[in-house]
Amino acid sequence: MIAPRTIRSLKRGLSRNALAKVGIAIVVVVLFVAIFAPFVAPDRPGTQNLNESRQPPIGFEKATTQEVPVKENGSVVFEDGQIVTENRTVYENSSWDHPLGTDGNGRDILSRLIYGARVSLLVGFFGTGLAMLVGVTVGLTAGYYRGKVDDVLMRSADVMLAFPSIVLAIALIGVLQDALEQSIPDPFVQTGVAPAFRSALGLPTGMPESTTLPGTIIVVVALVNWVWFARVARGEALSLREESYVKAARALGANDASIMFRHVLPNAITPILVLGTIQIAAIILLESALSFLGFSSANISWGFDIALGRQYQSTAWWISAMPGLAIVITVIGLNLVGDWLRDALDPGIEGEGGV
Amino acid sequence: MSLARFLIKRLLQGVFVVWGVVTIVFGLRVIAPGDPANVLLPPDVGPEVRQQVIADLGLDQPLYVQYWEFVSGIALGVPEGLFNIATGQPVGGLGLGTSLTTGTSVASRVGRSLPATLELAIMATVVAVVIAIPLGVISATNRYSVPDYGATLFSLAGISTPNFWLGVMLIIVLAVQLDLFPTSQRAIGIPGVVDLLVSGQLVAAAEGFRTWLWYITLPAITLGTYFTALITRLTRSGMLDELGKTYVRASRAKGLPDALVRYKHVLRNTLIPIITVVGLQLGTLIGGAVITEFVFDWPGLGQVLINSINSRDWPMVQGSLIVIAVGFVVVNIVVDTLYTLVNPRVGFD
Amino acid sequence: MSFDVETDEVEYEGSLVEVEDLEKYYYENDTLFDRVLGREPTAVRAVDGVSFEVQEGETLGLVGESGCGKSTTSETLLGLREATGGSVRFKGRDVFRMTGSERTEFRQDAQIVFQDPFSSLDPRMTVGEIVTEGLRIHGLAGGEERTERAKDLLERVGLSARHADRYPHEFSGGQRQRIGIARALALDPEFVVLDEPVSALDVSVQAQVLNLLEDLQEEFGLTYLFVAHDLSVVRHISDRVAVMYLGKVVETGPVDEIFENPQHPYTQALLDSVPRASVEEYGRRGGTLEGDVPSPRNPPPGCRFHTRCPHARDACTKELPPDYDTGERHEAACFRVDADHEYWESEPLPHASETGEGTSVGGGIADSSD
Amino acid sequence: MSHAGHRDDLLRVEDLTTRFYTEEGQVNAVESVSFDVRDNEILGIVGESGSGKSVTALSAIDLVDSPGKITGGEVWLRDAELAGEFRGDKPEAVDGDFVDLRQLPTGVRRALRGPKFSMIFQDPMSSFNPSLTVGEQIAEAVEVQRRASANPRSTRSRTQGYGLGKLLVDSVVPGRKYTSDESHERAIELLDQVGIPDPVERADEYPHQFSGGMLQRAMVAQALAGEPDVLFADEPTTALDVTIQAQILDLLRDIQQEQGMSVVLITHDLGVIARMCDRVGVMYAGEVVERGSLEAVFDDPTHPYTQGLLGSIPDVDDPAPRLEPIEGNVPNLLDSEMPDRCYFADRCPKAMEACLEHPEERAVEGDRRHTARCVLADDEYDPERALDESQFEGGDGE
Repeated sequence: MIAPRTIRSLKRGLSRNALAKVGIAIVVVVLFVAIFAPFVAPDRPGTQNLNESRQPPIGFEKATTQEVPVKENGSVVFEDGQIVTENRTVYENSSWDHPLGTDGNGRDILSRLIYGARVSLLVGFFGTGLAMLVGVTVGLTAGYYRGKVDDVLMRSADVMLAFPSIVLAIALIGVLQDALEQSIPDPFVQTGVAPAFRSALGLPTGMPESTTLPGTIIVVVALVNWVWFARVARGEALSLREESYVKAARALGANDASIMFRHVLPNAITPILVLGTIQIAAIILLESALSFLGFSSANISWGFDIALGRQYQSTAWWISAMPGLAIVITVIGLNLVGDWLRDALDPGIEGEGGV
Repeated sequence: MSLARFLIKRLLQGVFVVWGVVTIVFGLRVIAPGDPANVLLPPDVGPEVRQQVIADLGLDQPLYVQYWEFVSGIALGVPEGLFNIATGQPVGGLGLGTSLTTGTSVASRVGRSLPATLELAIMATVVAVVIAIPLGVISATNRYSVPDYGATLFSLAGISTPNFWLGVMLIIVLAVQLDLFPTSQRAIGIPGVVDLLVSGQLVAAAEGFRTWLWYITLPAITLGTYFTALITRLTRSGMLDELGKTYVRASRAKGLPDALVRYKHVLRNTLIPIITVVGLQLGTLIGGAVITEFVFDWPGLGQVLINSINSRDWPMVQGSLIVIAVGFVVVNIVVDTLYTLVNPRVGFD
Repeated sequence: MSFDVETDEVEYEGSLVEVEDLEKYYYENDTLFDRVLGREPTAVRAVDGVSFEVQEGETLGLVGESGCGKSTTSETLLGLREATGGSVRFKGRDVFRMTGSERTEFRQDAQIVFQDPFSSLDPRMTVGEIVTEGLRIHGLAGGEERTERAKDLLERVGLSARHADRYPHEFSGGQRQRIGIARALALDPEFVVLDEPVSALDVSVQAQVLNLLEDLQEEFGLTYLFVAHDLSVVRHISDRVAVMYLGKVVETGPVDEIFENPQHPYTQALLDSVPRASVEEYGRRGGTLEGDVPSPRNPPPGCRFHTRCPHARDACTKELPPDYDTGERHEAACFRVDADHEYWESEPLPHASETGEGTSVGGGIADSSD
Repeated sequence: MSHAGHRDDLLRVEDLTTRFYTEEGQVNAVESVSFDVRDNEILGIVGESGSGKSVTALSAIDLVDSPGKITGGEVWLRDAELAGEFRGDKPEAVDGDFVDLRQLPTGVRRALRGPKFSMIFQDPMSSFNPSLTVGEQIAEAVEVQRRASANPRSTRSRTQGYGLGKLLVDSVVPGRKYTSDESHERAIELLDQVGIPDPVERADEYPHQFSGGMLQRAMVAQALAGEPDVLFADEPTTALDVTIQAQILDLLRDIQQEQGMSVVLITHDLGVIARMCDRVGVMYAGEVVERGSLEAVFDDPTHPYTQGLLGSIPDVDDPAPRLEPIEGNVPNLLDSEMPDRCYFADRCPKAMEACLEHPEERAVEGDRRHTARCVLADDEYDPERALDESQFEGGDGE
């Protein structure tokens, strides 16, 4: 499907551009981690272990002195009505079973990040796919037929644009609640491959059987972002229909539908795919914002963990910090890949797409 | 075609979009699963109260009647409401109905919280434009230099960082650990810039200004970062495109000094298209404000929206949505007119 | 190597292609909101009543400067643009009212080659697919047979069969035009519109393509409508020529008549302006016409050329000159052809100097009259 | 290297070489090109697309941007004043009244653009800044010269006497701007001089309100701002219709004679060359393959490429039944693919073994003023020594 020339200009773009290599590396690692989560996660994301709560990440151990009540053979000592306390240094040590530390309930942060990647990428891909489907169809039709069709379709797109995506998303979720929840079974765990692998390595087994996919969020995100695809697809259709090879096809007797599929769509696909990568990044930001605000029904997600960590902002900063870093790195990777595609294929879309 | 005709045409398009917005907001209620009434009513309300409210709000009417009442209510309410604002009376009308939880009129509650959001948005835009444009220009004019790589990496990180996480981290580091800034809230009792502009005694509040600034710094940085990064990237790539054009070579053939070619000619032509993109991205800014207000407990319209969704106070949600969307439409009309004024190529036709 | 569906030769009278008073208007500020604002859409009259015929086996040159509507005419003629008025008959049948099988047959009989080599071929398709797209659309040949036909066609236009599975970006401008020509030949057409086929090519490559077009016309008995702005190319390839100005045909006739005995002042000015590639040309001043082509949004009243014509008189601004017949099927739309027209008594217009008969008024500095 | 040239040479370019370092590899756009421009004459440079004619002009006035770079050659300009100034510390750059601009500092070369050299381009619409009025842009060109003559030393500084600081002050303080009122008046005079009707109103209009022909006239007006000695015109009429082209060619002729300046006219149209030029250089694949007077090159073309060009043009006055095109395609100028032989050999009907070495520029039958980069300059074509297909390595040959 991809023309050899496109592959060659992609490779040449790659060889010249170090940032592109970094971008691809990040995306590949995040994808790998998301797919093979059950193999890679050190611990079960959901298990709580109260006496290991709020462990700092490796390298951040610190001793803090804390007011601790004095105890004699198990009971607290009182002195004229006050509990006797003394300063005792409390070591918050980190350990290699929780390299990134643990959260308020002692759950392993690294495992939660790994499983969180699944939700974000799934929402990113499905959301972008749906938005692309709707947007490209509307955009191509509006751009190809122009006139009144174009006016009506693009005005309705303008109406959608009037709502900032996060605002419309919140409203939609407020209405839809979690009517569209899906739980997707995890093939590795269910077929027993992952548990076997983990017990062989002495890692705790019992990984989650399935991932809940926030269906509502995917629909909402697509409903909000299709407009960007519509705008790019319309622009492409408007310019492509003036190309001579489209007129030649019409002169050969081809009808509109076959011209749209054989000539307009294949040549419009490059800018749409480039926008797609940028949109996946934007949608991940949007999904994490929604789960941060508590509107996502996914049980493990980066945004939600950041929100959870806020209550420990003075004592355990890493609970909020780590998931945020995961988002930033993933989104940087996707944006770098987007830039590389845009520079190499030069589809001419500027500043489109947004949260 | 004169400016007036362009404005009329643009206002007409604006009215159409606002009508579309109102329809979508009405539609939201209809597509809610189950009985539409329970969207409008808090879950724990008793059956007789439920009947009473349904009768009051006319929810038992056929859909198109409800829709007509809803739209005409707003259409008639708005002029009346604006009139109230002009004459300084409490904002009663605006036809947005009354809040289910607080019983006060939606319009007044929204009206009171709007300045806080506007203030944040304006500060963020100012921060963005003041930093981003010079940064974009510097990195475009001396490529493959340290400032170029610096600006590119900064802008890349900027658009890749979720602003809520940036807010949380700013609070942890600057407010909690280093105690340089307040962790949340807005300067209470000290009128914000917008209120001052409205009430007009800016000078008297010099002392208040320092505290106001102290409170607004972290939220403005949180909200402004994405926007700054975006405009830096746009300025940089826009400038690079423009520098490749023939008229730049012709200007140098005339012997024009570099400063003139670069800033009077190229920068001006670079900024013109950016105005439209900024207009479009204002939606992102307002969206960002909603989150920033949640993180910093900033008493703006965004917070009103989130609280009203959580407390299922639908009239308040409707009011906030409509005001945000209408605000966006108005801003876009201003941006479009500005674009057409600045860009001689595009007449007003 | 004919693939044409047509079996019996349908009899028709008149010439292969007859264009009768063809009009094509574009409407500006015509959106929903302009309607609401009650603003009348302004019409750009790109083609404003054009008539001509193309005999079978002949090459009709359609020449004129940019904005005169020659390309719009050629595309509207084939139904690629929707005509605003007038009719086009192909083999006696009205093209704009064709439906079903009639239309399919017309699509096979009439084809087009475009000007810009870089936008006339779909970059995503191999050359073989491009050339035989017509066969695929009309289902005239299966896969294997189609690749064979593709190789055939490429060889015939001077390229090699090996090129069938390459992509357009690997070819030079001249080679791409050959591919465009091969595509037009695939359905064995009788009539081919050539819309400035060589204008974008360098002189040496231009000569190769012109020779190819002449050979193909010979071999397949093709009829050409050759649209161009380069007069020397038009003279080389055409049998008859129609000269267009601002949406109208001002003069038609056999090629030698037009070039050696031009009747319309515009044709004279065109011929006078063309620089010849010979030493005698040195120092010759060619600027007979002043000013610019008026905008087709509000064309000048009467004869449209009167604003620039060196012989313009008052009468020219009154009404549109008819197509006077000046013998040997040579027509020109100018009152000067008619000796006893009241044009000769009317006052010359300010910019038209009476002194020089067709000498150059020149836009230069030395003797600008006003 | 002695500069035995014609006594009224104004500009002498020798072995000018410009290369573009692109991703695909090194492109030899201009390959040791030599030509000279005399006082008060129009020199024509003709060639097809990709022949390097535009890059030659840009290289002469030092306007080549990256990835292009001028890698060799000398540009001798007759300027007594400049020669005097540099005779002291750069003796090797001065020869009599001539100065080799390539050896001078960039600031000095840049300061010559305007008073000594100026250039007009093919597409007028994209050669003007769309968001400034035409009058303002011409006034800018005039202002540069006014400030340069007022303070010659500063124009050679890096900021040319007008850095970002001054620009900021001018744009902030109302009433202050770069272009003075005198330069605006001069701009209107220039517009009138190039035949633009009611110049006062037109000066306040924007480029998109001008027709192609009118805007090209405005570009000529802008080029005259510094009263240059040499005007480079890069395909000035290619984008125009033939009747408008005729007007502009007449204008160029009148301006050249009135100002007594020299014009280097670059075009692919041999008709335009014949009408305008006193002497001609024919370029192919980055090299000047033949140069001489108009009569010499048109009536006695020596290089087979020149003959091929003249043969493949349809003649509007008496159409030949069949054209004789030059077979094959123009070579791409990638250094890796350019064979070390005559670049035209694989398309040349008269290629001989001698053509396998890269030919030098030779005088045609001893006449120094008419040279060709071909063995046929002073040798007859001999079929026995003809080169056959097999001896060409590489190339598709189709």
